[in-house]
Amino acid sequence: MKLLYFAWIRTNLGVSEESVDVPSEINDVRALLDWLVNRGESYKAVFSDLSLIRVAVNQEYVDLDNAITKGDEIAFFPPVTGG
Amino acid sequence: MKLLYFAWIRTNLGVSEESVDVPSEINDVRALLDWLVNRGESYKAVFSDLSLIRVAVNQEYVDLDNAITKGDEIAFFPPVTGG
Amino acid sequence: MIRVQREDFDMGLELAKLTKNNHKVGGLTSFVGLVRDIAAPEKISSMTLEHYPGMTEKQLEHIESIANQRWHLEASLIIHRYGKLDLGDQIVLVACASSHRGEAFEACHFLIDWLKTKAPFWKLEETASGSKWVKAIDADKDAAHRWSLK
Amino acid sequence: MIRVQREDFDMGLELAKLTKNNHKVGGLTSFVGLVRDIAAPEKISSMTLEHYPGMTEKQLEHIESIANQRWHLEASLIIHRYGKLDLGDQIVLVACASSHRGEAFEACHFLIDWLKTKAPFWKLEETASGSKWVKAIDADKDAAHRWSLK
Repeated sequence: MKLLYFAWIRTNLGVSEESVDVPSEINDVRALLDWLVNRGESYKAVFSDLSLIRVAVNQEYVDLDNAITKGDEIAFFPPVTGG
Repeated sequence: MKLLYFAWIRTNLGVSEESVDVPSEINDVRALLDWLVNRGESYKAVFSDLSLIRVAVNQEYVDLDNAITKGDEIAFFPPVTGG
Repeated sequence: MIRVQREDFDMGLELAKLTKNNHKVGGLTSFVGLVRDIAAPEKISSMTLEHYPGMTEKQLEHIESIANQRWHLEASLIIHRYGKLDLGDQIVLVACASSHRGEAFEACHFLIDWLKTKAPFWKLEETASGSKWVKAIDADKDAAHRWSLK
Repeated sequence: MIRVQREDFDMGLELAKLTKNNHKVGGLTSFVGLVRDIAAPEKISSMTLEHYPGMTEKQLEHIESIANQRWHLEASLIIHRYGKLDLGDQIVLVACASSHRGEAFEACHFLIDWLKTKAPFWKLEETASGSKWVKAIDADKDAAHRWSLK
């Protein structure tokens, strides 16, 4: 599973992209987030307020209960500010 | 009094601009129009349907009951189609 | 700023000038009207725009000042051409710059809607079978009207 | 057509290309977003736009296809830049050409409103006292929302 981080999520984590092997029971975005916050303080801090986080699976916006599988590209980013 | 005609009013009259001396009792646009239609068939035809005519006195839109005086520039034209 | 001219204009250049060195401008909305093939089923070959010199400038300045009273604009521009124009030629440019895009959009839309019913220009279409003065359309009147109702 | 690029664009050129030889186009509405001085009271010195390559293009294409379903457009264009930009620089160009100006205005306004809430771009402002990620504003969400309510 490929994880991407953008904007302050990227800078706060100090990571822009990583490949992770998650346990097979992690099958939706919410479960993935629960798993991620146990990886360290920076993850815990970044994902403490999910209202600030947007999620895309394979480059499409999804909700937290969206199913995920091994080969997915999952991106976490704040609300967008382009234009 | 200076009269200006534009678009099909100009082409139908065959006149773009003329100076006229009108009797002193002609003191609003409506009276001027009544006077003008007696100047010939082309005037009568052009001003037969006043819903098709717009009037400006000294380059400002006015209604038919707008007062006019000797030195005025009075323009007659159809609804505008620019832009 | 308003300009009435026979010559074509360079839209990119005009818009760049409009916002140059004004760092409060966040958005610039513009509209260009082009000569389109409206004389269906006949093709129009060209068009001549007549106007009322003097009154045209007054009306455009008046319309522009209303827009500037109604919306908070950093800059505004109206350029309207007259004379002979070919298919695809630029007729009019309206542009509004503002800190916020909503104001720029509304003011620009207002300007072109009002201009269409107030600025003394008349289009004469030339087709293979002769010339014809374009008729004013009710849709333009309605479009202008909605700005007074708000 | 959509484009995501680091380079600046020539607005006049892009718009001329968009309507070239299409004589059904009567009106072209466009919007340019510029880097403005929003970090008051501090002056921003520059800005960096981060984006999500791949998803950005997908989102812009999606938004553009919705506009083309909803309005009758002869042509549409979105150009969005990323990377380092200075005060006054062009960020984004949205343009819609149509036979009728109402459609061009609405579609263009829709595109920039939706783009502001959906296209994965993030602004990092650089001021004398450091860098700061720009916060999304509710006004943008509201602006996008009104298009779904119609």
